[in-house]
Parts: sequence; C-alpha cells; structure tokens
Amino acid sequence: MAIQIQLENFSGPLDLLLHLIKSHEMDIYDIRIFEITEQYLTIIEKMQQLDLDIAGEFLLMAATLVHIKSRMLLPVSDEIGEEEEDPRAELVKRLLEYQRYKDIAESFQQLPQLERDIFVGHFQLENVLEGESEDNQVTIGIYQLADAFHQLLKDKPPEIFHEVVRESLSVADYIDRITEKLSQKKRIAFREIFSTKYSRSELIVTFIATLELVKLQVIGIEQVGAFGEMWLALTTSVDRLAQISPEKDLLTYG
Amino acid sequence: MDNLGQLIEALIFASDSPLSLDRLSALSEQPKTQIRPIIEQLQHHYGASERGFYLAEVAGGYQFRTVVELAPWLKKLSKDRATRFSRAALETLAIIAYRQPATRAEIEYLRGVDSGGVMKTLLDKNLLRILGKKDVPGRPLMYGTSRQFLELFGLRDLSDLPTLKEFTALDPELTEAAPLDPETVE
Amino acid sequence: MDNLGQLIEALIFASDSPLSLDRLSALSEQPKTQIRPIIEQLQHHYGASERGFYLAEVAGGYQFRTVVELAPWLKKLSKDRATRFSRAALETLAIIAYRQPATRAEIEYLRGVDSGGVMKTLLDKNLLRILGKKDVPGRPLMYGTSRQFLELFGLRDLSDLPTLKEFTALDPELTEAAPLDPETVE
Repeated sequence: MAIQIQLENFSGPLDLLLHLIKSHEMDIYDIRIFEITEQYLTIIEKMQQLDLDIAGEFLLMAATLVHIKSRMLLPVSDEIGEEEEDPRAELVKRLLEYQRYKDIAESFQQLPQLERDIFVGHFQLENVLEGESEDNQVTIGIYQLADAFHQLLKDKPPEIFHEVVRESLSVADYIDRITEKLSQKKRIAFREIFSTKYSRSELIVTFIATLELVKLQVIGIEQVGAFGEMWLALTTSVDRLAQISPEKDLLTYG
Repeated sequence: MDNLGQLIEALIFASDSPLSLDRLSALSEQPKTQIRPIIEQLQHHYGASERGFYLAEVAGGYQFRTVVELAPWLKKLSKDRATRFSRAALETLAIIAYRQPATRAEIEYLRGVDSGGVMKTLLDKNLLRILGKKDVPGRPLMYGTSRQFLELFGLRDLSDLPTLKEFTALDPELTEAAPLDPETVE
Repeated sequence: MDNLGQLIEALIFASDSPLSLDRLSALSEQPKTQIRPIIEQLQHHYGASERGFYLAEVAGGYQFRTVVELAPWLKKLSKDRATRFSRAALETLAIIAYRQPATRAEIEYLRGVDSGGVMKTLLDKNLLRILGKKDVPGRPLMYGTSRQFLELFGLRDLSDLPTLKEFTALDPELTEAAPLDPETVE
C-alpha cells in the first residue's frame, strides 16, 4: 500500500485506525490485529523517516496496538474457567464510540449554519442608540469571568505597584502627543498610540494620559465586539483642546 | 397589523439574539397570552408568502432568519464572517453536545488526542460554557454547550439534536452514550 | 412573491450595510431594470401595512430599519440583560471573585481605572457584598461576592470557580499569568 497518508489529515490515532480498518475492509468487531498493527507502525515509521513531528498520541496508540498484539499471542489458559476478555474489546469500544462522534461531527457540518448558510438581520435602530453610550456588552459565564481575570493579571507586570513615574515623563506631554495624533487622523486604534519604542514607564504614562483624556471627555473610546480593536476619537473640537491645557498642570501623576 | 403586532415584530427584528416569550412579554409590557397569537400570526405571515426570511424558533426564542434555500446566493455576502470549523472542533462539539456535562479527560479519551486548544477556541467563541466542577477526585471542570451553540445550528433546545440512535447503529447496545472506563478517564 | 423578490429581500435583510442597486444587481446576477420594480414592491409592502420595520433608502442603498415611533420600546433591548455585562463589570466581578476579600484600591490597581461606579452597580444588583473593614490604615471596606453571584453563574460555592492553573491548562500556549500575590490568587 502506498503511503500517501498525511497524519494531519487525521484528527487523531483513532481516526487513522478507522481509516485503516475501512480501507482493508475489516470487520470492526473482528479486527485483524496483526495486520493492522503492521500497517499502523509502517505509517508511523515512514513519518519518522521523513522527520515529521509525530504527536505523542499516535505513538501511544502504536504502543497500545503492540500490547494488544502480544496479548493475542498468549495461549488462552483453559484452567481459569472464567471467560477471558478479548484483548481487542476496549479498543473496539473506543473505535465505535469515536466513529459515532465523527459521524455526528460530519452531520454538524451538513446542518445549516448561522452566518454560513443562514443569516439574521443587521439592523439600524433609528434614533435609538444615538447619543447613548453603548456600554460594550459581553456575554458572561464562568469562563468569561476566569478569562477576564487572567487577562488583567497577564497585562499587569507585578512590579508596577511601587514604581514611581519619573518627573521627566510628564502626563501632560503625553496628552499632547495623543491629541496631536488624533487631530491629524479622525480616529486611531488604541494600540497605535503606543509606540513600540516606548519603555514600560512610557507605556504607563501614555495609558494614564489616555485615561485622563477620557475622564476630561476630550476623547471617546469605542470597541467593536467583545475583544475587538478599541478605537479612540476626539469628541471635542481642536479649539477646546487649548482650553484644557491649564488643567493639565493640575495632574499629579508627573 | 395592530400596534402590539408591530412592536413585537420590530423587537424580534432589532434584537441581536432570539427573544423568548418571557422577554417579549417584559419588553412590551403585555401578558404572554397576548403575545403568543401574534407570534403565530407572524410565523404564518412569513411562512406562507415565501418571503426571504421567516420567523424561526431557536434557542428558546424567536428570531428572523433567512430561508435556507437562498444559502448559495447569500454566501456571497459573508466573505469573511463565516467561521469554518475544523474537524477537531466539530468532533469536540459533538462529544460535548451529547455527553454534557463532560470533562476534558472524557473528551480526550474519546477523541484520542489532546483537546485543550480546541476547547479553548470553542470557549472563546462562546459555543461552550463551564458548568462547574465534577464531584470526583481532582474535581475536574465540566463543560456543556451554550445558547450560542443552539443559535449556530438553529436548534430550539438540546432535544432538537438527532438522537444518538440515528448514528452508526452498528451495535444495538450503543443506543446510548457508552459509559467510559473510569480508570482510563480520570 | 417570486424568486427574485425573495432573494432581494433576503440580501437586504442579511447585509450589514445598505445595498445599492448595483450591488444587488451583481449579487443576484440580474439587471437593474429587473430589481428596481422589486424594490418598489418591497417598499410598498412594508410601508403600507404598518409593519415593525420598513425599507429605507440610506447612503445610496437599501436597508431595513425599524420604524421611528417604536424607538422608546426598542431602547429597552439594549438594557438589563441578565446574562450580559459590560466589560468593566465583568472585570470588576472577576477580580473580586478571585481575590476576595478585596478592597477598592486593589481592584482599581488591577483594572487601572476608577471602579467606584461599576462597584456601586454590582452592589445594587446584589452581586457583591461588603465583608467588613480591612485592618490597615484608613480601614478600607473589603468586598466579596454574594449568594446571587453564585446563582448567576450556576456555582455551588466559590471552589467551583476554575483556578487560574486549570484555566491556563486548556491551552499549552497560554502562559500562566504571574499572580500578583500567589496566596490570594489560588
């Protein structure tokens, strides 16, 4: 048999085994274990020769097959009256069960899917959301809760707590930088205001400056979708920007 | 069409997820007994005249959806909106849909491969949810499918799923989900 | 309604932006002269019978929109959904759930923004409760989650929450977030 098999084409070792059983027209209840083991090992070896990474699960199944094979070789003792279980039984059960979920997965693929075959409307609620700050709504469950906490910790290096932002980095300066960027472009992505060359302290000051601008209602933030890109836009005229300058001196972060 | 009918239609139209009778009743401030006949009327109206969309009953609520026959034409609208599901994702979804609450170990035993990554993706897409922890040693997390899962496949509820019997009836004993070998699983 | 009418209706319905005659013509592979009368028919249909929405001509295209008079009712759609929270509320709840007893200062440190407002909302919704005052200078209030919080998430008790370790175990590529204070986190 020509080894044209790519492991990536199989969702796992059970899938590969099922394929071998079918292509050799075997009865799943009476797998010719010697033949199948040989086939399976040949494929794995071939893959190894080609220096392909073989997932541990495929190797584990190889071991299982060899183990079953060796048990099949043992003479069935007549002395123990109890009926000995077929060494293949557990594997057969798994294969059948797997086959079933594979079929269900296939049927899921056939079902009309939302946004692929079937669509719902996308509506403009006229005069409804205008002027209303649409709080970015997220669906929540335990997972979302854990994820939110994980994100917060991940984005927050522990050391910042006692870090003092040096005088040289004034929030006011960074406010100017942000508003300057914003008066050139209508809106910019949240990430864009952070230059990749910024040090961590500069990132923090930029972040504080952004928060300050939101608090002063000079800029607005909007986010598309739960974890989508956040966009910043000026909510005030460039003229009003000049007026907020005196207030910046009151900022105590610097 | 009377005023309440107009409002119910608009509410269902404008909502981004299916609206249940309870929600429709709360939003319109009218008793459910008033709303039910309106729903039937709407279903009839959109069903009878071969319109482009119909009033579907999905995930415990009502939602306007395009008719499936138009899929080949509408596909062109959805260049990058549609999510393609990998075989791994669909298998994992299938196992969880039928065996929920399911633990990660059970899923991996059935699939024969590590499924953490694919489960994470499905959780991120809101198709799965965590149901709590199982009362066995180690207290593993239990997973189930979400409302969005029902919406994705247009199911009213989980009982709308085809029964297991319909799949691979090779073994008469396999009409129900096979019990897993606890030693291998946990 | 004929087939092309059905298709045009569904296309306008499913598109997330207004569709122009040109686009409709391209998508349906029919000349504009065929589509124009259908649009008129649709406008008439939805305009005459006082339905919940109408076919509006906006930005050089066509789009279904809910009727203006219903706006006060439809506004309610975007509010008070039991299972939908703002990102701010979710973050605050997450911090308190995992780090309780937590003070407002701790929450604001982690979130990086003032959280007084969102904490008040969560207290009003009975999802948080005050656990007492912390024995440090200033004696700040300590917050924890309530019984309603457990009910909302279907948890029996707090130990049902996945630990960060369990959470990151789903995906080997997820690096475990460095806990600020390991004792409180796990």
